[in-house]
Amino acid sequence: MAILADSNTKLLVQGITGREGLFHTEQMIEYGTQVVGGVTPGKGGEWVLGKPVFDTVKSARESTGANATVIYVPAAFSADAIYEALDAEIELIVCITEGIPVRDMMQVRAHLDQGHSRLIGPNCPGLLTPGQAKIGIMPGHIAMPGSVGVVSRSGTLTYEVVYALTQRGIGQSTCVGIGGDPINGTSFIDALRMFEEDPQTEKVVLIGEIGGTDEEKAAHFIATAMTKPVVAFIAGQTAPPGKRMGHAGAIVEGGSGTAADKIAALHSAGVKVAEHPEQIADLL
Amino acid sequence: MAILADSNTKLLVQGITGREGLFHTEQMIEYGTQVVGGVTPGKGGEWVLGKPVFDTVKSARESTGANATVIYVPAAFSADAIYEALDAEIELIVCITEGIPVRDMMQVRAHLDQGHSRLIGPNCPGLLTPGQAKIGIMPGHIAMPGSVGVVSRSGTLTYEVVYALTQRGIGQSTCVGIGGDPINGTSFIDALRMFEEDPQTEKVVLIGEIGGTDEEKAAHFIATAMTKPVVAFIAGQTAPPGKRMGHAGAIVEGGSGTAADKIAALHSAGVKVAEHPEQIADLL
Amino acid sequence: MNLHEYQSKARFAEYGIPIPRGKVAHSPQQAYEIAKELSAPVVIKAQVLTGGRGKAGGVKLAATPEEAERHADAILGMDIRDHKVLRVLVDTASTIQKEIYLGVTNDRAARRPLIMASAEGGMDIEEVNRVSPEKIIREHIDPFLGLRDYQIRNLAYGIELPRELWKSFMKIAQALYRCYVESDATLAEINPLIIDGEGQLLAVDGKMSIDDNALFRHSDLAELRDTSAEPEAETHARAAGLSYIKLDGTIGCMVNGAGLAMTTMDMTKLFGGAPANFLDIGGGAKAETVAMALRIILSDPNVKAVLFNIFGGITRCDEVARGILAALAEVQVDLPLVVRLVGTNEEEGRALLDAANIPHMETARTLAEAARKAVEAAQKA
Amino acid sequence: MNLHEYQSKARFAEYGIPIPRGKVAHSPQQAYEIAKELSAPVVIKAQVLTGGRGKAGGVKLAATPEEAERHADAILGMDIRDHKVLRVLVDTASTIQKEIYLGVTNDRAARRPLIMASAEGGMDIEEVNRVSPEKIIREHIDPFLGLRDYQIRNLAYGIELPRELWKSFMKIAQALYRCYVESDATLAEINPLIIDGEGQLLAVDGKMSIDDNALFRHSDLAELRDTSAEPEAETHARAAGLSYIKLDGTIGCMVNGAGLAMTTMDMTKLFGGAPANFLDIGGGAKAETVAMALRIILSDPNVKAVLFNIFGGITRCDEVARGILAALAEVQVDLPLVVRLVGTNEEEGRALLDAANIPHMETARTLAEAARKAVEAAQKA
Repeated sequence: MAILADSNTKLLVQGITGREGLFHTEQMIEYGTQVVGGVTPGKGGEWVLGKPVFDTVKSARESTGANATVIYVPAAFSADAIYEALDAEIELIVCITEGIPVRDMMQVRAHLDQGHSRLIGPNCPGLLTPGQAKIGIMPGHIAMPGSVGVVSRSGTLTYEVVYALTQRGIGQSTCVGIGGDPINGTSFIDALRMFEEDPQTEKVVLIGEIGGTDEEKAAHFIATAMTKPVVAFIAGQTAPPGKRMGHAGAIVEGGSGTAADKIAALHSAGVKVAEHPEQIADLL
Repeated sequence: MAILADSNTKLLVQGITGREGLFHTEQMIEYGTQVVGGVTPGKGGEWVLGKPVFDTVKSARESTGANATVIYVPAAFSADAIYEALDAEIELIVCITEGIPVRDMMQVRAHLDQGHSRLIGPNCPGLLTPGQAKIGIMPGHIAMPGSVGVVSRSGTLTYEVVYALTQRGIGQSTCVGIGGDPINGTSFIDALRMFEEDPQTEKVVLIGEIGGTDEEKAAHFIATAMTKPVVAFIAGQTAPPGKRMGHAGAIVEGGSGTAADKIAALHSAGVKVAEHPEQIADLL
Repeated sequence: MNLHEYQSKARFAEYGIPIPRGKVAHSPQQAYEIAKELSAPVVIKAQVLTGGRGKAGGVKLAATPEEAERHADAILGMDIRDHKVLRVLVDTASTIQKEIYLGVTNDRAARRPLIMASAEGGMDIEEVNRVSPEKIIREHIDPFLGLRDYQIRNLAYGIELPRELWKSFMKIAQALYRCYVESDATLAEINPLIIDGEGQLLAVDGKMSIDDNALFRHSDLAELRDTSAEPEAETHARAAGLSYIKLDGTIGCMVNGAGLAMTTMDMTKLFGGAPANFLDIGGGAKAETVAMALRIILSDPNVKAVLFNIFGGITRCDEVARGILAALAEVQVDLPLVVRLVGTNEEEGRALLDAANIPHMETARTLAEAARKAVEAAQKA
Repeated sequence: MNLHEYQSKARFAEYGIPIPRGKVAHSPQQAYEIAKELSAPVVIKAQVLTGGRGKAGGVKLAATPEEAERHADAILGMDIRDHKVLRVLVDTASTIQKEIYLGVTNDRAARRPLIMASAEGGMDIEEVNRVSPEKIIREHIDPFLGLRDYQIRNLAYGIELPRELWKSFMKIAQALYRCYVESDATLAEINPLIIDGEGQLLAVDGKMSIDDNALFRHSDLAELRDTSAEPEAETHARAAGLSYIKLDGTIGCMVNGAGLAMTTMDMTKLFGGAPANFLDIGGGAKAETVAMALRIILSDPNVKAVLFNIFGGITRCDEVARGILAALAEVQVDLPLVVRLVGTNEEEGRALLDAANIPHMETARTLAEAARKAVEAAQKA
């Protein structure tokens, strides 16, 4: 089962002929992901890595029956790429791109809320259902199939945690990076709800960081709507206020979004919070 | 019962201190409508016709508990007035104003579809539940309580029909003018659905006119989803193509929107279509 | 409100859409001068607010200024579907490799703008839609998101536009949409958008319609209205705030309310006559408004009888009757009049009219009766 | 990116928001000249990208040009919360009847812009929010509808703004919102917006923050960045495409990925040390990038040890190790180094590093081990 993607997912790659797109498409195919084609305006009709390239998402969907897409296009064009995927009614849209203006994302999100597609990201590593599908840029070989769901705002920190789980023989159902931007498509709650409903997932690891209140909302959700145990880790306890810590969304502003607040909220929701990532496996 | 409004409806008047607003507020109060206040920015704190005036719909709603509003403000400010009512979560918004640009209405309608309020109009006479509430500009004394629902894109043509029914002793549940603009808040189908569900209504009169395809859609709805008999009349059989017949929405364009098409669609849905308004009572 | 080709194209050009070099001429001499200035083969195009000018001989190619002058002389003054040609556009002639259609319009049923493109340019798009609708590529535009680049790519892909033109097609489509939005247009179309001899896109013909309800925020556009293109009476009516449309029949109609006015017209037809006009005098029936409306109706020489159909609602019928009588005292009417008053106090209103003993005036109770009487009166006259 | 008061107000003025007459001075002499030119009492205001300048003595009233010069002399060169004052704004002094707050910001939780007004202007809005949140009137803005006039009336009503000022308040609020949108700002605030001696609204102080991710479409704004206001190393890091933030501790951190970088900082604290910086070197670990990052870390004299924490994912750890070794061949490092490589081929990577025998370099397996070693090394140094 897992969530969001599995071996039946038919994936398009928007920006397949770009440097990043091409590199990661190769990695995704190698992992066994069912990549059915790519989209690069102006390059329709070409083939790369044995996959057909289309000019538009609409024509790509019509030809391939794709039900998911991953976006590797420059920030200036990402909102348009998301709208195009939404308009073509692609069910799962994963946007890897970092650096999309927050104004664009406010509009994307407002528009998204009117439709039926799910957006993961932007500014995220994508997702990985071990042994079945890898959508995005996560290193595939660090994960193994199992029953722990992982959801995170981070990239390498997620890999670190997943790798540590795998090293300890703890497999994962799906690992989802929801992205480090202040406004994104999928929240912790959205992912937790999916894990809660997924029969394969037995426990969940939540990796948060400073900025915003998504972790606090997740804590409330866990306390009120989840039956499966959750272990959390929050990064950025030593981050100074008012500074963006790499991620556009990782900032303590106006006293809000501190790691301490998030940890307290999770604690009071009965969530075990690890002091450092290496503790996570112990707490599971 | 009736639909949309009754003696419990608490009505605000947006633009209450304007010439039109003031005149019709007096008429509505005289009819017995429960007018609870008005809104004119900059005149909050004043009283007119014994009703308090507020600066904003929000403050008016908080003070009066209004659940309906009628808008008599100039076309240039009408979209804003509708948004203000929507934002204040007024359930029923009746916009009388004629001449709102269609671009404004495309946006209003797209926004409206995300919320839970109902808009009647614009460019409409409003609605009348005989003996209970009159919202808008319909002459109240031409109607009488009864079981025939009337829905129309027109103003005086509706009055003519309602008056003729009353003269024949046929009372009305509610008379609704949905307005003569190409894009409005409530369609024939919306009104038909409400009449179908309203226990007081036994039969329905639908008064259409050239332009658009709302009557054709209504015909389909009647054929597939209505149990109550509907009698229709369509105005504009002699209207030349490409000319707007008074109403912004009354125009045959590109061969679409002719009276003949509408009558044919209604006929094939089993609807009796009157040759002239005076026949309607006979066909009921 | 419709704009002429030359007005539409000038506006398109302001948004960066490439159009042929050209100017408007009001006389054959001007056409000669312009052709000379352009120093290239030109096309002389009648500027009329109607279709079918090509078939009517209103578009002609000229190789020399002299030929331009001759053609302009032939076209100016022509009558094309009841529209007199008062101006011609003298445009540099273009070599046409391919004709494309590109237009933005309001899709009423979808309640949003619609952009359409077709490889079958140069033809009437409604005709293309009738014959081969699959040849029109359509994209609905979210009024909040606006036209997105990917939608234009969908069009370019759908009409199989050569790749090397996608970039300029995107610019043109975005410009056209901005022009449409910022003009509160209900239609903005380029037909044809050609691929010219140099392989470039060029808007050789254009058309815009503006939302009359939005003219209050576009004084520049309101000034472009060509009143010479419409019946004089319609111009007068608009100035007086009346909604009037001239028709071909003999029965002048004066009605309050658009729906009732259409119904009144229909009724004259139902009883064997034909309406001379649509006229909505609006709420109530003030003497001043009735008088103005009467003058407008009577300015049509075809009118043989006048039918009043007034619903007295909030304004009572007796007051309406007084208004009509006051107007008749101001305007001399020699034609038969049929007046039907309905609504509140209709008996009192009718009694007032009957008592006034206006020559040639009859009153009626029902619309059917009124229509029958008006038709009869017109036939007798 | 934050703008100075004078930059924000200049931008506000472009949108039609009334601001006091004034100019920026870089020297006491300039302040004298400006005050003379304004020929009115002036206020001398330190231009620093931090709050609290009033309490620090960075804002002073001057009745004469001589006084302006003296105050400017005192303020220029001041150190306000670690920010050196390099410029002062010399503004015409205003009589203040009332101070209002008006600001637009991104509400992250609501995912849309938020406009706020308060009758308690002149104070830090976060302080007002803490003490009496009911004194802030809030309106969320639909990103597609934009700020609607009725919302501004809700604000004016809520802060009990005198009626006669509603119209100019509407203009100012609309201008502020447009400025916010068109600048891709994350904050645009006027605090205070005063009612002056003549009863007019005037924006006497202003602040803007711009979305760094949107600077690619605002070259004019990008040029306004005041690099003199930030640590030099941050400027260099930005130019190199690295994300670097200087902190107060002694352990330099070099990490790939923002979340992992924060975690690494946190770990040094957990083991009794303190991070000298946040530094995300991004994907992989190319020699060139590592070298640049090392130079930036070493430019901080507080750094006593450097901790590398690199996750080898798609880039394998052995490749990463080679990158680090190549960088260390380029940059001379005398401080103790602790390197932790984790992920694919971590054993091979660590073996390569161990074999290289770099002086002062230790490797570690776990993050806990790495952090402990770095803290110990820094304490010994």
